[in-house]
This record gives sequence, C-alpha cells and structure tokens, in this order.
Amino acid sequence: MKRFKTTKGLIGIVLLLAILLVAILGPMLIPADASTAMDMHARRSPPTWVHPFGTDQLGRDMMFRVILGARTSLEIAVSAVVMSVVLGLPLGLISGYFGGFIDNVLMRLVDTLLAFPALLLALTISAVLGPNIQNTIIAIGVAFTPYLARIIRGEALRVAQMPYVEAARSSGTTDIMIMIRHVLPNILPAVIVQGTISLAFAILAEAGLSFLGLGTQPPAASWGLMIQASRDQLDIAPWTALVPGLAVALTVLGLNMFGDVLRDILDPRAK
Amino acid sequence: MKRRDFLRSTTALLGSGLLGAMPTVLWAEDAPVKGGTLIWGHSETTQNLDMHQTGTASSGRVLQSIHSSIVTVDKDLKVIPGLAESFEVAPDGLTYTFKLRPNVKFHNGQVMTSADVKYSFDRCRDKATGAVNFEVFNNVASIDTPDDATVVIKMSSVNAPFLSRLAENGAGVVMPKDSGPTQGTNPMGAGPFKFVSYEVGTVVKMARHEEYWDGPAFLDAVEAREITEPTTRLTGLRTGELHMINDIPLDRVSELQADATLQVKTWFPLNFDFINLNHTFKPFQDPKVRIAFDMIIDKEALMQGALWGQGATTPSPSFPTSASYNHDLKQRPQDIEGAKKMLAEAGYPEGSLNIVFKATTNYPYHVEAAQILVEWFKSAGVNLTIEQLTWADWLTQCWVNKDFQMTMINFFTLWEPDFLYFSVWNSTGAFNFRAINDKVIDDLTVQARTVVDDTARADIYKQVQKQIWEQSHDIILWFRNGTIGAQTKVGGLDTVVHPNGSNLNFHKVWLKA
Amino acid sequence: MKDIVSVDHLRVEFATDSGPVVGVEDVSFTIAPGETLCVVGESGSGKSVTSLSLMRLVEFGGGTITAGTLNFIRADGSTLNVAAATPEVMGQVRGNEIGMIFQEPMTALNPVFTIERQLTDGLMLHKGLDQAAATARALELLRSVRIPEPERRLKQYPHELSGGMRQRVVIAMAMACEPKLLIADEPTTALDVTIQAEILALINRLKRDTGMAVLFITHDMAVVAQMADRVVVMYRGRIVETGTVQQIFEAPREDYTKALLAAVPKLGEMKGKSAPERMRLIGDEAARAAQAAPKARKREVLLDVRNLTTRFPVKGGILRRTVAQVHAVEDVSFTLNVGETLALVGESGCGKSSCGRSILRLIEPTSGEVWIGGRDIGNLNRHHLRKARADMQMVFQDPFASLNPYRRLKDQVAEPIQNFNLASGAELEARVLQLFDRVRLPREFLNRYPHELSGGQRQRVAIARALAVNPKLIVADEAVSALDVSVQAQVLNLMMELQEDLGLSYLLISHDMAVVERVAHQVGVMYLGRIVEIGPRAAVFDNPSHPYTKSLLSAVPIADPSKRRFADDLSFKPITSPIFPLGHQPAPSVYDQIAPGHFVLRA
Amino acid sequence: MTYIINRLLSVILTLFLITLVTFAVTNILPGDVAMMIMGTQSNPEALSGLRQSLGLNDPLLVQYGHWVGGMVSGNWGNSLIFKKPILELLSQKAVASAIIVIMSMMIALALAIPLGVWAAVHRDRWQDTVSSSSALLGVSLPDFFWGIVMILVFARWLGWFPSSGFVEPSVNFWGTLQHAFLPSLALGLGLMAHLTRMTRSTMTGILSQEFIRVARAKGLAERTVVWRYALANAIGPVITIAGLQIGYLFGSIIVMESLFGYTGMGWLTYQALLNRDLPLIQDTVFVIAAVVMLTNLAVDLLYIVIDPRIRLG
Repeated sequence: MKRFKTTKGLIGIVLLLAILLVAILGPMLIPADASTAMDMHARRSPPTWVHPFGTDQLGRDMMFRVILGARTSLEIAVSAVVMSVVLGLPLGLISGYFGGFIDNVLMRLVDTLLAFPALLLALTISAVLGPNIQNTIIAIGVAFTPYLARIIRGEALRVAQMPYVEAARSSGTTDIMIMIRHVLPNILPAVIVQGTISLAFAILAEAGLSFLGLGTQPPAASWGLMIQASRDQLDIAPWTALVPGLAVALTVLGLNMFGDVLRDILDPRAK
Repeated sequence: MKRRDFLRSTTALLGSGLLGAMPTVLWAEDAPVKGGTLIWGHSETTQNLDMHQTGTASSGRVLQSIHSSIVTVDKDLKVIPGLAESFEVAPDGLTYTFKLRPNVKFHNGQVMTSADVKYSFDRCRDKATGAVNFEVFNNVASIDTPDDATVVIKMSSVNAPFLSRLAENGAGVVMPKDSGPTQGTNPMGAGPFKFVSYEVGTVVKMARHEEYWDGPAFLDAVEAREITEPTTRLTGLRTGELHMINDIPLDRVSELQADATLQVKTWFPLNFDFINLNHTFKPFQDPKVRIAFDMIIDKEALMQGALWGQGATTPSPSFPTSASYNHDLKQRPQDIEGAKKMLAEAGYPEGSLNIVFKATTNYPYHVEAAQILVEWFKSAGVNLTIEQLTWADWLTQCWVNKDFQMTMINFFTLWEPDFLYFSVWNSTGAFNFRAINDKVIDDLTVQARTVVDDTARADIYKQVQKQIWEQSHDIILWFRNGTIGAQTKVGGLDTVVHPNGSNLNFHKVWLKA
Repeated sequence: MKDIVSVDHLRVEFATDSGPVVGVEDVSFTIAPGETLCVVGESGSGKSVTSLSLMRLVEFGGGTITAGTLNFIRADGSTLNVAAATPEVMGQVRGNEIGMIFQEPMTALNPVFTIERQLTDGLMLHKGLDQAAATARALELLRSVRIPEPERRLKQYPHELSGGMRQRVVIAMAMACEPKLLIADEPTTALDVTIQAEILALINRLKRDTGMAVLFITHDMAVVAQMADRVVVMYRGRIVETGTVQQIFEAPREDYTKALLAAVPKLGEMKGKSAPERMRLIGDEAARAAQAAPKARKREVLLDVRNLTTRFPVKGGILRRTVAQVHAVEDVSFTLNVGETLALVGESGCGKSSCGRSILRLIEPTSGEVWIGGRDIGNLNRHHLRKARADMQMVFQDPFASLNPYRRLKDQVAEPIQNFNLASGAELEARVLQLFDRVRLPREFLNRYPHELSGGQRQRVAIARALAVNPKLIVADEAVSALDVSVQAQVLNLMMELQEDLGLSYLLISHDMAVVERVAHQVGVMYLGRIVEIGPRAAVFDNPSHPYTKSLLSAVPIADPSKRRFADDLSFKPITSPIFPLGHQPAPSVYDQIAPGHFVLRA
Repeated sequence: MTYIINRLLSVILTLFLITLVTFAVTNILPGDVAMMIMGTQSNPEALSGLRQSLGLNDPLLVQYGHWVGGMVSGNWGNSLIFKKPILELLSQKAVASAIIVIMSMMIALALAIPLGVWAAVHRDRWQDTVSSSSALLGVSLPDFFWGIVMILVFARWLGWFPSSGFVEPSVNFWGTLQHAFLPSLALGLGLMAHLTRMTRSTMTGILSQEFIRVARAKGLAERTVVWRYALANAIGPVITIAGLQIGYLFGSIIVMESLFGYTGMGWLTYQALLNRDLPLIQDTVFVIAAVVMLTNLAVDLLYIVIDPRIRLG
C-alpha cells in the first residue's frame, strides 16, 4: 500500500517539476513575442507539424502560448494562495487556539464572508481595483482567505487540546511560543495540503474572472485567459480549450498527488 | 445602462442608416403562407419596453414590430409616408403638415386621431418622460391639431434633419392617447404585432395585429427568445429550436453560409468602426503622432483579422451611397518605417510611447483588433497595452469621463450628415468624446446647417471628411456587415431588416409549411 | 473430549512499506469446550492477531495467514479449517458460532443505529428470525447481561449508555446466537475497576450457563489469575509458555513468564509494611538492594491544599448561559510532605485528574487555596504563575500524545529550561545531557523524534522534561497506566529512585490500586469530587472504612489464582452524575479521624 | 431545540453583517448610479438632480438605513436596466436557481458518494487513484467549459436536451427540468471532485473504527458493513460539506446561467454586474449571501436529524 503511495507521490513530483521547468525555462528559451505572434493564414489551425498544438483564432501558436502562459498562471495562483494563507493563518490560529470570545467574533466574521461566493467576491474586488495581474492576485487571495481561516482554525482547535500543548503550558511556555513551537508545526501539513488544492482553484478562478474581462489582459497568455477565449470556438477548434485545459489538469493532478506525499515528507514519523 | 443605449441615441439622430440593406443572397421565394409562430433567437436582453424611454437597440429591435411611425424611410433612405398618408414642408422650412391615414387601428381597437399624434410627440418632448430622442423636437414651437386627421408642427428655427429624425421610430411612433403610463409594462401602438408578454431575460411574445393598417402579417405570432451567448444561439439554430437568429458571430458567417440547411442574410453596412485618440492626451495633440498611428495600421488586414472579412474598409464614415461620401479619400497604407520616422520627428523615438488601449468586452472583435494592433505598434516601437472594460465601465470611463488614451468604438452608420459630423466631430458635438477641437470642422459643420442646396451641402461635408482624414483626428476603419441566420423554411427574410439596419420587421415574413 | 478449537503452527504476515512483517509465528494451542483459555502478553506479543485470525478478521488489518491450520468444530460437528474457509462460510460462522467482544466499548457500537437494530440484525441474518422475534430475543439478551430497563435501552442510541452498559450490549451482541466460542479481546482494559469486576463476573456466569468456551485476550496478569483455566503466554509473536493457570502462576518455567509475574504488584502483598517498596524486576535485585531504608527526613509540608473546589459550567440555552455545573472537585483538602508520594485513587470521573490540574492551575479552581512552599498559587497573576510553575511539573498519562511529534527530544526537554532561562548554550546542552542520563536514556536519543521511541522511553522523556526545572512537586497523572507491566515497573522504580535522590514529592493520580499500594506514602480515595477517605497507605489498605473504598478494593482483581473473586454476578453502586443545578451548595466535607492521620468522610 | 434557536439568532446576526459587507462592497464599486441611468444624456446639473432624488447625496449611514429599512418593509427599489421592482424580479428568478442548485447538488452527490466510498474501500490502490483523478478532471476545467461541452454533446449532437432557455415551472414543470438538466450536470461535475474527496476521507476514517470490526465479527456481509454501517455514519459529514459547497455553487451559476440563457439569480447577478445596476447588484448579492447562509443552517439542522448524537446534545 505504502509503496504504491510513494510511487504516486513520485509521479506528482515529476509532473510538478516538469511544469515548473516549463514555466521557468520557457520564457528563457522562447522569445517573449512567440506567444503573441500571429499567422493570419493559419487561424484556428488544428495541430500540425508547424503548430504541434494548433493555433487560436488569431493564428497564434498554442504551444508557445501554453508554455509562456504557464508562468503567468502559476504566478497568479501561487501568490494568491500564499496571500490567503498569510491572511488566514493568524486568523485561524488565534481563533482556534484561544477559542472563546475571540473565536466567536472572528468566526462570525468568517462565516459572513463565506456566505459570499468566492467568485462573486473576486469579481467585485477586481471590478473595484481594475484589471491587472496584481489586482487579480489580491482578488483571488482575499476571496480564498475565509476558507483557509476556517480550516486552519479547525486544526488549531484540535492541536490546542493535545496534552503536549498542556505540557508546554505547565512548563511555563508562553502562548505565543506555544503557538509557534507546538501548534504551528502540527497544523502546517494540513495547511500546505489545503494550499496545494487551493492552487488548482486559483488557476481556474482566473479563468472565471476573464468571463467579465477581468484578470489577465490580452494578448498576454495565461491558461485561464486561453480557456476563456476558447469559449466561442469549442465546437470548431476544440484544441484551443483542450491544450490549456490539459495543462491545468496535469498541474492539478500533480499538485494533488504531491499534496498526499507532502504530508508524509513533513511528518517526522514518516522519516 | 447598456451599449445600445447610446447606439440607439445615435441612431436616433442619424436615424435609419441603412441603405445598402439589400440581401446579399436573393431567394426564389414561393408564395407566402399565413400562420405559424416564428421563434427568433435574439442576441440581446430586452430591457425597458417603453419605446420613448428605451435606450437599447435590442429593445428597439423588438418594439419595432409593435409600433408604427408617422413617417419612415425607403431603401434609398428617402422619407416616405407612414401613419401619415402625406406630409408637406412649408418653403420656409418652419411648418410641417401631416395628413393622417384614415381608420388606423391601435392594438386596443381605437382609431388613431391627430390627438394621439400630439400626445405621443408631446410625451417624447417632455423631458420628464426621459425619452432618449427628446432633442428631435428641440426647436419645435407648437403642435396643432386642426382636425382629427391633421397635425401641424411649427418650428422656431429651421431644422433640416427634422423629418428624417421622425422617421426614426423612437421619435416618430404614435401611441394611443394617455397610454404612456402603461407603455413600460404593456407597450401598445399601431404596429403589425401586439405585445403579449415578456419574461425578463427569457422571451418576448407578440401576436399578429389583425387590423394593421398595412394589412395583417403572415405570422400568427413571434417569439423573441433572448440568447446572448453566441455558441448557444448558434446551437439553437442548428438544432432547429430556433427559426432564426440575429447577429451571427462574424467568424461563423462563412461556416453557416456553407450549410445548405440554413440561409444566411448579411447586409452592408450595419455600422462603422473607428479608433479614437484622446485629444486631451499630450502626444495626440500632435497631428504627426495621430497620422503616424494611422500609418501603423493595415486596415484591410485588421478587418480580415477582426471581422473575418465581414465588412469593407473605408476612409470616410459617410454612408457609402450617400451624396456626401468623399470618394477622393484613400486610407493611408501601412508604413511602419515612415511611422517610426514621424514619431521620432514628433519627439517620440522608439520605445518612448506607452499607450493604454481600452477595449470593451462587449464587442469581442474590438478586443481581437486591439490584440492585432499591439503587434504592429510593437514593431513601430510603441508599447500598447490593452485594458478590457465591460460596456458599463467603457461608457463611464471613455464616453462620459473621457478617461482614456486610445480606444475603439462603432456607430450605426449615420446617414444624415449633419447629425454624423456635427455631433461626432464638432467641438460642441454630443458625441465628441475625444475632445476634438478643430476650428475648420466647427465652421464647416455650422455653415452646412444653413445651406439648403443638397450638392453644396454635400461638398461641405466632403471637406469635413478631408479635414478629419488629413488631421487623422480619428482613424476611420471600416463598415461592418449585419448578419441574420435562419432555417430555410423562413420566407421573406430579405424584408426582415428595416432600412435602419438595427431594427427587424416581421410584417412580411412567413414560415413555409 | 474433543477440542473445539485447535490452532496449529499459525503464521500471520503483514504487508508494510518495508516488505512483509511476521505478526505471529508457529502458534499452536487448543481450546476444550467450556474452558477459558487466556492468552496473555504485552503489547506487540501478537495475542490480538491470534484472536483476529480465528475470525479471519485479520485480513481487514492487512494481514494474511501464510501457514498453519485453525480447526474449529462447527455446530453440526463438522471440522472447519478457518484458515482456508471461504468468505461465505466465514459469514455463517462469525457472530453465529463464534462471538467476539472488543476492547473499546465506547466505539464498538455504531453511533447512528439504535441498540435494537444492532442487536437484531445479526439474529435476523443468522437465525432467520423476523423483526418481532428478533426484538424479543434482543430483550431477553439485554436481561441476561443485566442491563437495567432493557425495553428502554432498545430504542436508545449508544451515546446514551454508559461505558459499562455499552460493553454489556457488546457482550449481548456476541452472545446473541449462542456461540460455542466467545473471543474476548481485552474486554475490560478500558473500564473502571468496579465495572471490570462486573463484566468479568458476567462473562464467568454466561460461560457457566451456556457451557461455551472462552478465548480471553489480556495483558493483565491479575485478570488472567481471576479468569483462566489454562494460560498461553505470548511474546513477540511466539508462544513462550502454555499451562494451567496454577502451573503458570506457581511454577513458571520460562524466564519471561517469571519476569512478567514478578513485575505484577499483587494487592495485599504490602500488608504490614510501612514504607513503599520498589517494584520487583528480574535481574534488578541489585538495584532494589541498593534501596536505602527511607532516610528519616523530617516531615515538612510541601503542598497544602485547602477546601479546593473546581466546577465546570454547563453551557446551554439561547445565550449560551451557564445552566448547570459539573462539581469536578468539591471541597478537597490534604497536605503532601516533602519527598513523599500522595496517591489520589478513584474511578474515571471522580475528579482526581481535575484535582491535579486545579493544583497546577491548568484549570482555574473555583475556590480554595493551594499553598506550595509558603506561596498561595491561587492568587498569583499570570506572570508569577509562570514563574511558580518551575516548582511544580506534570507528567501526563499518554506518552504518545504528551510529546510534540514535530520536535526533537532535546528541544522538548530543553524548552522548560529556556522558558525560565535557567541556562543557555553549552550549559543548556550539558543540562539536557545530564537529564537524559538521569532518566537513563541513551544520549543518541537527543536528536530523535518521539515516534522513534517506545512508550516507556517516551515516558522517561516526559519525566526528564518535568525534572528540567528542578521542581519540588510532580503531578503524575496516570503516568504509568498506559505502559506494559515490566516497563511500568521500571518507570515506577525510576520515579522512586528520583524521589529518594532529589527529595521530590509526587502527587500520583492513579486508578491502579495494586500500584498505589506499592509506591504511595499517603492515599486519598476520591468519589464524586470529594476525598471520601485519606490516610497513610497502610491504614487505608488494611482498614478501608468508607463503603466506597471497601467496594473499590473488593473489585480489584488479584494476581493470584487462589484468590478468585468474580464467580457470581456483582453489581456496584453506579457512580452518579456530578452535575448539579446552578447555585447548588453542597455540604462541606466533614471527616472523622478513625486513626492517626486516617480520615473518613462523614456520610 | 435551544440549539436551533441559537443557530437562528446567530443567523440573524450574520444576516446583519452580510448587509454591512454588501453595502460596503457595492458602494466602493466604481461607476455612479446616476450616471448609469443618464448615460449619454448625462450632464452635470441633471446628474446632481438625479443624485438628489436617488438619495445618493445622503450620508452613507442614511443610505444604508434606507436600503435595509426598505428591504424590511418590502420595498427593494427598482432595477435601473429592467425598470422593474427588484423584489418582483428576484421572486421570479429565485425559483429557477433553486431548481438547478438542487438538481446539480443531487447529481454531484449521486456521483461523488459511490466514487468516494469505492476509493475508500480500496484505499491507496489503483481504484483510489482512478476515482480521485477522474474527480480531479472535473475541477481541472472551469464550469463553463463543461457547460459548452454539454451543449454540444447533449443538445447539438445528440439532441436530447434543449440547448438553452428557461420554462416557468408553473407552465410546464417537465420542461423546466429539461432546461435545467444540462446546466445542472455541468455544475454537478464541478462539485463532484471536492465531495468525492470528502466522502473518501470520511469513509476511510469510519472504516477503521471498532464498530466496523464488530459488525464484521457479527458475520455481516462486507457489502452491508460498508454501504449500511459505514455510510450511515459518513452521510452526515458529507452533507455538511455539500452544504458548504452551496456558496461555491452560487458563484458558478453566475457564469453557468448566463451561458445557458437560463434566467435565474445567477443570470440576474451577471446582468447587474455587467450593467453596474447598483441597486440590483446590492439586492442580488445580499439575497445570494443570505440564501447561502440559510442553506448552511438548513444543513446543520438536517445533520441533527441524521446524527442522533447531536439530536440530544
């Protein structure tokens, strides 16, 4: 059983490394305008030797776009998730560890935010801030925060009841130190796993924003934007959706497979 | 508010633009048959149902079938009688007299009288009504009704375009006296179809008006289903759920034309597009820069790229067939190097210009065009970045607040030159959102209003076009086609498009058994 | 007479990341009809694996029977080799011809089904009864396991029943189809001593009434002594020794068995001895000899607890207002001398743990005073409390949960020292090293993580952590109850050694009377939040005077087959709930002194 | 019972907070209502006049008061684009959305629970990977992608379902369901992934519990053990998760309803956002948030019915 799990994790890691490599090396090896260069004589060309992944409605090479888009998409996704963790961690930690009144207040707040669909929040926020990558990140990051806060709080609540926390307290450790030394490391795995899952949602959230013209702006390539652009041509040029879609799918798959082993990697018990 | 809002008010002025509304394909029609309900996949969401208040072409497109106008235009855009069987303008051009048709019946069965006409016009004039076309009546002094069949309108000063503006049914429609309050929920007029019901966002249902003055329509009823998503609309037509759809996505026209089970009607022109340079933005105050920008653009390639060939480039916004169209003008050919030189002369060497291009997602082809432009401008050393805006945002930022550097918009082809050139290029023009301030144009456009002789008037407007082109105040791109797709069983398709190109008229449409 | 079960050279393997691991090997034994065979062994001895194999439930734990036969004589007299039986056949055997009870009564019942459903589904499956008949039988069963108001129980859900009652239900389920063999896997380990006594007695009676055979799995030699006809001793997956209960207890052949028996404290064996004695450990005689006769320390008081009361609010109602109170600790007073051990004994829920925590102010007492070294802990502010905690440390029950799995051992031991910045840098290193030596932990453990240690080793770490700040008082909350007997003995001895060397005082919170008898100077018996009887260990054990103390002592199994106590149904007064309405003012505790220092709560 | 009252009170509190957030957010939205109404005809004095009449010049607190007060007294204001009372619009559209939300939830659960159980039973084996991977595919592409795929496959190529539109249930309920099916299916696929995951982890937890062993020791068939004993315990948590997904769902219908011309709350919200119809945005956003929260409440209450432990607690 376990051996199987590790191989699964390996696949995940390999997948992610490959994608990261593409995202990092891509822009170095491929000229930046390769993703925007248009071939008006080969619009919506299905995959050919010249265009292995086909071209889009403006005759742009899907392969270059998906490769150069990787960076944008991952940048947005990662920064957004990191942001939501940075915001959600203290919230959840404090409210879970101290419980009681603080907990009530904070969670009431979180519940309220949770009542607003993440997409709706993101839409409104980036509508307010205006469309560009930074604002997209902020919008998604903020929209995700309550979800993370909730999860972290639950974990903190669990850990705060563990005897070793009580032991630490009884040996005179201050609350802050307990949170840093004992609670944090023990909830970290859960947080990171949740993070990896959120990444997938973040990539797609960007596509959702593009629905209202928010998010990444053309002609820049991002997976979300590409999927969004494929909307009106799915029946006559399916590859315009499948290529970026597959990219997202592989990333999500990698992230999830990786997430499972990440837990073990972080856990000394598995060492 | 919505895009058609201002399209509508523009159409308002230049009224029904469309002469070239002849079908590109002529169908061997078999004899019309009565009966059947036409299911129309409408590309827009109908909003306010009050013909006076409604801003949107989408609503207009529907209400056109419910209302009739006092005068209208024929295919040559000549004003012809509508509800009025005749009309005359006094030589001084200050008095208009309309003779109404006898026993025209409204949907409620009442017979139309001059009182109804007066009521309708007064309602439209009244600012409180919030009519989008109130300014049509701007210098109307009085509206008198000597008898039931006669309406006399007195002007305080000459207003050449008045009649043609009335032909624009927003202003010229006649509603039953005192029906105003209910028009919003239950629109009523003297048109070929009665309003039945509206489910917001879903469907407008209309039934034949048996006592229509021009003879009852063939169709028992028309159902306007509102399907804004292009793919979905196309699918609806393909699966036969819909008899016809308007606004075929441009990239799909050829594909549908190739489909023998469907008929496609495209007409030319639906509207013209032009790229707008904000004249309050420092670099664009220099004609050199504007001209250079014009030279960077290959209009034909751009049209092929963005419209998939569904249009024709033009250096002039004048209606192609109108007398005022200046045929001596030629669009500047693309000349990147030349452009670079001019920009350098203007003090903007390569890489020194960073321009934000605001494109509205409401017109996907604008975004496409913008992306193509970015490439050309890059090669000319100008860094263009696109900002997509929803229609509401575009209107606020570009149209009202003039907060933009470079953008692109389309107008329904305004066939009435005064409305076109005065409102769009005169420094005081209602639609001069680029803050263009050109003494020459101002003088010419004012002068033209007082000139009665048509050819002389046309010549003035030709000069205006020349000036616009030389100064490259805007970059005029092309006329865009209008499109309709339908099942082959739909007859009389070529009568569907009202000369104004935006509205659809189902009076003479029928469904083959 | 033919054996009902004969296991022959059983071998079970488990698949793990690092290839297959042998669970049990070469295990052979037989069970005669109507006899009780006890399989005894410490954790990891493979005793449970053996029992699960008999049910072929071992597969669900990832194990496979790779060798041997498990012959079982079925109702129809035919012989079935369980090792080779098909799932269908096993379906007929399980719960029908072989019944099984498990360790955890709390989780052994499906929380979302009624007792009735869980009792009847087996009956309907195996005996083809209809709902009505099954229900009738279920009722009968509940009666036979002596559950009060059985009719009502049927409609109830597990969470509405006490632990003891749940275990009775589980037994009823196992007995439902009148199996010829009952497998009991540590059935009383999780229960209080009085309830354990009841359950053991119940099993005995059922066995007598039905003539079924019992395979009894346990780690507790005392229970073995009480229950077994014959005994199988297991160690590391193999059988060490088999024999009748008398043979095993009186003439053990194998060293392991001897060591095991030696480490088990026998209630009553301290009769007539005043001072505590270290546990017996084979090969440890030297150390015990070294135990100097207790130094005549002048008995100065370290801890003085006066009228300590702790109540927990029970929230309820719309505004989460407090609607009632749990009187966890009620007017408790006692003193603990320097270098001595006071044991608080009692059953779960009696308030002994709350009492310990209240003293350290890990939970805030409602009223009362706690004086340590002339300081009233009760009115210290946060800051001073932190400081004061240097004097009083705690060792927790669960050695697995009381260490942070994500920190190296040395950091965890060093943490208290850093908290009070008693040392740093090299000095800190040295101090930690010294502590490891002190609790006899090899130095290479310094950089390890808790999971790499055994339970006993972890408890040593916990003790080291407690010692780190040179406390005067250590509250040991069930500190050894999770450990195997031999390990338990070692840890207890370590604690006693430390006490002698460092003059520590222990507040020992425990449910294990036998252990307490051996290690405590003073004993306080707690019941419903109050101390019902307190005094010198000898006094309390030799002359238990409060009825509760009496019943408690009578319920303790004695590791001596000649002293059997659970022949017939027993039933002890169930512990009533300590929840009282708001404003309920219980009478103060009044004590009679029946002998010097021996107080008994006045009824 | 007190528990329920408790929750209800906290709901009222949350509702109040929701109004605050909604009001705050919609008021920092760019774009001026008055300008939106006036559009191309807008000129300074007319604008200020309109602002006055719309009460846009009042201090925010007053405006907030009017808004909430209006809603309480049943006057939800008028939509700028549709020139209709918003309450009327909402009441029309709410039904439509209720239908696809429920339908998609049922579809998602119907797919996720078996898949999750299957994965849990074969934990860490290939079946596990297959189930989780297939579930992941659901989320790897945005809802609208699946929406279009549904349209193409089921409407255009197979012709089994209408490609778009909405039919009033009062007119033809069967028709309503037909129109609702494709969008629901697309949404369901999106939901499935997370639910499968949750079902799996919950089930693995439960399968390792003692009472499962007890059930097996009773000789119950593995089938019964997994699908009755274990699942009965898993349902509760899974339902709760599903409840939390309602929020996500109401986000998705904004896109999905617009795609299918299925005119429900989502479509209305989209129109409102697209046209900066602030009164409409304010009310729809509020209603959606409120509905989401109330569903979560409903789920909690449902949980009480399912899980006896809470019933008394």
